[in-house]
Amino acid sequence: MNYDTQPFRLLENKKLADGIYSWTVENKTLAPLAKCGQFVNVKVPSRTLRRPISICDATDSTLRLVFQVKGEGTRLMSELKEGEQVELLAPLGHGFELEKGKRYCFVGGGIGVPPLLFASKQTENPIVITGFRNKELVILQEDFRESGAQLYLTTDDGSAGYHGFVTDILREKLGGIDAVCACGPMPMLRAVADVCRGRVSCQVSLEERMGCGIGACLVCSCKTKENNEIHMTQVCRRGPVYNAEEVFFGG
Amino acid sequence: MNYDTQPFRLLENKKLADGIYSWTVENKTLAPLAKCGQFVNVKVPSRTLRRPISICDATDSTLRLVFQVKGEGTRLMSELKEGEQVELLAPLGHGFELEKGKRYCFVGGGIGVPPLLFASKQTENPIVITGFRNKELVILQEDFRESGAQLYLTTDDGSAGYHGFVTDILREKLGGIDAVCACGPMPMLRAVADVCRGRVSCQVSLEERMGCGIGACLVCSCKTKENNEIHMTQVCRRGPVYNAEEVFFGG
Amino acid sequence: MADLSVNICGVEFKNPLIAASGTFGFGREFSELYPLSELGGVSSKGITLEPRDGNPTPRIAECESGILNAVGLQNPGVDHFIEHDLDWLKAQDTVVIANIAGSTVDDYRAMAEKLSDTSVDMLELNISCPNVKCGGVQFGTQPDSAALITGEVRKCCKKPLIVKLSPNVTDITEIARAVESAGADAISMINTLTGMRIDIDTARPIIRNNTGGMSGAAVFPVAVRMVWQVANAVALPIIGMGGISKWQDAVEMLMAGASALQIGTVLFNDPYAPIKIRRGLEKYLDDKGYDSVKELTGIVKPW
Amino acid sequence: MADLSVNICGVEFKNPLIAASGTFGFGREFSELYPLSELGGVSSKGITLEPRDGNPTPRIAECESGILNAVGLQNPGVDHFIEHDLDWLKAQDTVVIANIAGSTVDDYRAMAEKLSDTSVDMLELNISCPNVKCGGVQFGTQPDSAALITGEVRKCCKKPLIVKLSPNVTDITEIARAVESAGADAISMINTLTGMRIDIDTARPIIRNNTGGMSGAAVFPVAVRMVWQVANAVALPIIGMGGISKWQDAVEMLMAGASALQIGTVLFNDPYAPIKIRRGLEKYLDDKGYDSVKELTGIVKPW
Ligand SMILES: Cc1cc2nc3c(=O)[nH]c(=O)nc-3n(C[C@H](O)[C@H](O)[C@H](O)COP(=O)(O)OP(=O)(O)OC[C@H]3O[C@@H](n4cnc5c(N)ncnc54)[C@H](O)[C@@H]3O)c2cc1C
Ligand SMILES: Cc1cc2nc3c(=O)[nH]c(=O)nc-3n(C[C@H](O)[C@H](O)[C@H](O)COP(=O)(O)OP(=O)(O)OC[C@H]3O[C@@H](n4cnc5c(N)ncnc54)[C@H](O)[C@@H]3O)c2cc1C
Ligand SMILES: Cc1cc2nc3c(=O)[nH]c(=O)nc-3n(C[C@H](O)[C@H](O)[C@H](O)COP(=O)(O)O)c2cc1C
Ligand SMILES: Cc1cc2nc3c(=O)[nH]c(=O)nc-3n(C[C@H](O)[C@H](O)[C@H](O)COP(=O)(O)O)c2cc1C
Ligand code: FES
Ligand code: FES
Repeated sequence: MNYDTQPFRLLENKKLADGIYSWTVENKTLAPLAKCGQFVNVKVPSRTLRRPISICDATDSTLRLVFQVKGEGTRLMSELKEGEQVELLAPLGHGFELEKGKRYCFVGGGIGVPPLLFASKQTENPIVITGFRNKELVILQEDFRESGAQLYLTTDDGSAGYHGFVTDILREKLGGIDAVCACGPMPMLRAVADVCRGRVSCQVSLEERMGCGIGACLVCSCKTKENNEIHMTQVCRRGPVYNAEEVFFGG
Repeated sequence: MNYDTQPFRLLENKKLADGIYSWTVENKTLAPLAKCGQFVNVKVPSRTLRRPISICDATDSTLRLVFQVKGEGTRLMSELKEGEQVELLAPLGHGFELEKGKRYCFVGGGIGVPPLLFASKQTENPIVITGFRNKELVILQEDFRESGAQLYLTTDDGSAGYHGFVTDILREKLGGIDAVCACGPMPMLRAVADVCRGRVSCQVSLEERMGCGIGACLVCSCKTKENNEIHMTQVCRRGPVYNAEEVFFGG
Repeated sequence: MADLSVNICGVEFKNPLIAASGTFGFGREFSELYPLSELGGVSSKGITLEPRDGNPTPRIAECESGILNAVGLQNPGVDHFIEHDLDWLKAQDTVVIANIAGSTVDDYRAMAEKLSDTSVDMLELNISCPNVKCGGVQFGTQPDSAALITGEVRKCCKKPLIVKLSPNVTDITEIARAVESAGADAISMINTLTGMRIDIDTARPIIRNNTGGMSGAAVFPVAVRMVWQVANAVALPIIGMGGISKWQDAVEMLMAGASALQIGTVLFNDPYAPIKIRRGLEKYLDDKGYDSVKELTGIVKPW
Repeated sequence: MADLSVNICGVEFKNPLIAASGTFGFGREFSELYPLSELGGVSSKGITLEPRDGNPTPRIAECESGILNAVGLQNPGVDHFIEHDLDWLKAQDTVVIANIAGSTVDDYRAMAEKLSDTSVDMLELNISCPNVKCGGVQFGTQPDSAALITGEVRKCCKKPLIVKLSPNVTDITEIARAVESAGADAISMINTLTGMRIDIDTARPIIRNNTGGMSGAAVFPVAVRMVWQVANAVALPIIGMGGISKWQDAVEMLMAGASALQIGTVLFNDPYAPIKIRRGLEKYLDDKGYDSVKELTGIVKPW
């Protein structure tokens, strides 16, 4: 078994910032299967579709999920009570591929930051660059610091950390690293991929609206190129993490 | 204001028998308006239609509702937690008309028994005849006894009280009473009306599937006769209580 | 504060929220909850030439996110409406739309004539009620008959004429174009989508009429699609409806091409829904910097 | 224990639960959750003659109790299906239905010929996919063209032929009768109901294709109504679908006239739904004392 849907116990539902919540959920069968960069599909009462949320961190029996309230589904999720059961289809997709001995830089923007925690913990001496719109939305700084990462914080408006973009910092660090893993909004991913192109390898985690979450329904397809061939691949299965060179960033 | 929709606080949600629950809900504005034989329309999460439930008892600030789990809506109601808010459109309809100085007999079958509690309490020295399918479904005996009513219990299978129908008892009591109020399944109401016809006046409380609950949408219409004229009247507004002589019992 | 008023064929509505025909009676019951002047308008329960008892009960069933109904046009007849309800309704300071239905062209014409000499603000031709076996449904599902009835009523009707379309058709733009050419002043849509529910304990249809008209949130995406199609096919103003349950739905329906909205089934869940929707819409307009709700109509940018 | 097996045009299904076309791919992903032999059958993702990339994303939107989709028939083409998927799927001990779609009669014929010489159990003619602008939709919404395509495919098809109907029509019995006379062996219904959702922050349709096909619990009453109408209009077996989400829905759809069922959208909510539905159905039959699920088909007693 690679994935399954099972009830998880909601051990903790904590507000991290305005509209941003952190769940710790427990299931001894599925949690141990989680790899960094993968996601789960959360069944939400009264909604037809599950909500895909990245795995922010994992132990042998728990997963941590950090999510932002956007619409009805995430709002309902934010209101669930500790002790309740939530049904997760997990773990899903193909995450970050991390090689031993390489020095990684993890670049996250906004609600794309959470999955980098689990990933950066798998590497040695990582650099982590986190960017947010403003100081109210800054999350997970303590967690990254505790993990021993060399941590950078940027905000678009300068209300916390460095006033500017994650790519400003990334450019400075490029000399000292072997590879980049990025997660965040599409324009940020494109900018990160541009900075990395031809210099260091870069993996990016994509988002797409989903149906089944396991590769069967083809609603989450994205055009990717591999060995100069163009394919339609499923973000939920072949992704969400792709080599940046495979991705058409559009625009 | 005669009725309105407002949040009520669910003070108590108690299981009375298998699949039968008793709610006590609090709202200081609407509870005092309740008259016996009226009902409320309960908003249920995720259901489009509200569920009509008779008022079983009332104080200046609380209503008591006793309901049986039939489908999804009443199941969800049974699962609500004490302390939660429930939205009730209340009080609705036209209840029992009770005259001072008359001796009443209240006849209830199954889940038709609850509204008779509030009604019988408004009268002096009432007789209450309650019928159930079997002893597992018997409810509210203690409440009627405490209210001082002269109480009779029948079951269809004889597993509790008198083995037989409520009308068996009613026939015996007919000499000593002035009027009957009945609530229960249609065949029981018809039998009660037959027993009363030409001897004592009889009011019956009807059920019909409802939309608005206030008389506007005409989905709950029932054919009734008044002064030899046939009308379509709304069970939710002109009813649920009718003079038995107005009702076409059908079949 | 954004201007919520809309104007449909010369009739001024103080806001675009209209109570949907058949869900609001003639307004008296809801007026016990709030003044009807809170609403832009009221569309009356469907009126026929003669009084009607409607269908046997049960007339309603629930489904996921919606309901089925088959009231079958129970109503006291047009004369009774004019004598007993119209004056009261007109005094409530809201636009009064008389929703009329019939089985023959003559029925419709007779009602249009009677109502033309009253204070009613607009007529809404229900050519789409799926519950009346004789007549009603045929008019609305074929372009020819939809045009015929519209044209005939147009001739004798002195009020702005709204034609209400049925969604139970292959191509709704065809019907919309037909009623436009025949002289309709506005279109309202959608009426209910025919559906059925069966009680699995008795193997009997839950609704006594066997089938019923589906409404409520479940039909909303179909309504939005059809309003968008019709807005692109005709120049008439559209009164959009079908499952509008929250202010976001109202915005969506306006963007699709509606100039005003009717609110029906959600009233059963929350009688105050139209007022909540109006407030949410107003806040949305203010937050986004719109001066008038009219600016939303048809602004969806297709891909 | 009641017999759950059903037989549709000579093909034996161990139970009436079939995975719906387009929601289950070619079965590989779901087979990682449970053996496909738990199901009566699998209807493949819609296959075209040539490989197709499908529509741009987003291809899905949510609505109350349902979804809209516009995948646009992304698939690897019929040859690839035959070479890479069919043998594996056949080995899973479940009935394999190839769902085919095209823009021309020739496309359909070519595919039917190719598939006739394979181990596929049945063909399902998708003449109702609303997302392909050229062709697909026209065949399914007019009796003439529905009959034409059915007849042409019938001539060159050696497998039992299911024709899948679109609900986006005025009179579905007309189409059903047309495909029956043209030689269809069975009918499956309903495909999706065309709908639209708009993102009110951007005034853009949520789905890149602007409109999409609506499915899920919201469409269930429409599906039941149409299955009931068609069951009364033709003698062909019907594979019913459209919003079946729980065992009660399965019973209802069978009572309306279906002989087997397809289960689609609910898989996204719960991939195990077909198995849960099968168990619930079995228990219902046992509790009610039925010997076989076949006894439920069409037993609804209209008023
Ligand atoms: C692989 C993956 C990982 C993700 N990880 C996270 C995470 O760790 N934390 C987090 O806060 N968010 C994450 N997202 C985004 C998250 O899934 C959406 O914000 C969420 O689904 C919105 O649901 P809603 O009910 O609040 O919004 P609604 O707008 O009500 O949702 C309607 C429908 O659209 C879908 N949808 C809306 N926005 C998105 C989106 N951006 N991506 C995919 N589907 C969307 C919903 O899933 C639902 O099906 C991730 C998305 C993907 C694809
Ligand atoms: C005036 C009145 C007073 C009532 N008082 C009580 C009471 O005190 N206690 C009690 O247990 N029950 C009472 N009922 C019956 C109660 O309303 C139904 O049992 C309940 O609505 C069923 O809802 P459900 O979600 O469980 O069933 P579902 O079958 O899921 O309901 C589907 C729809 O059908 C309606 N419906 C189903 N059965 C009935 C019915 N018998 N009467 C009216 N609507 C129905 C539901 O309200 C809902 O709209 C009363 C009904 C009426 C009309
Ligand atoms: C109980 C009920 C009765 C209705 N009666 C009428 C009617 O008499 N005339 C009419 O044109 N539409 C009638 N309708 C349709 C509504 O006016 C409206 O078109 C439909 O319900 C869709 O809107 P909604 O989803 O907001 O309810 C009725 C709807 C319901 C639910
Ligand atoms: C994502 C998705 C893709 C679909 N693709 C196809 C298809 O390729 N061919 C087809 O005939 N039907 C297709 N359908 C329609 C389903 O097979 C089914 O008819 C419809 O979804 C109604 O059933 P449901 O409500 O159980 O999903 C698709 C449906 C969905 C949700
Ligand atoms: S969500 Fe179904 S294939 Fe990706
Ligand atoms: S429920 Fe609307 S009139 Fe009675």
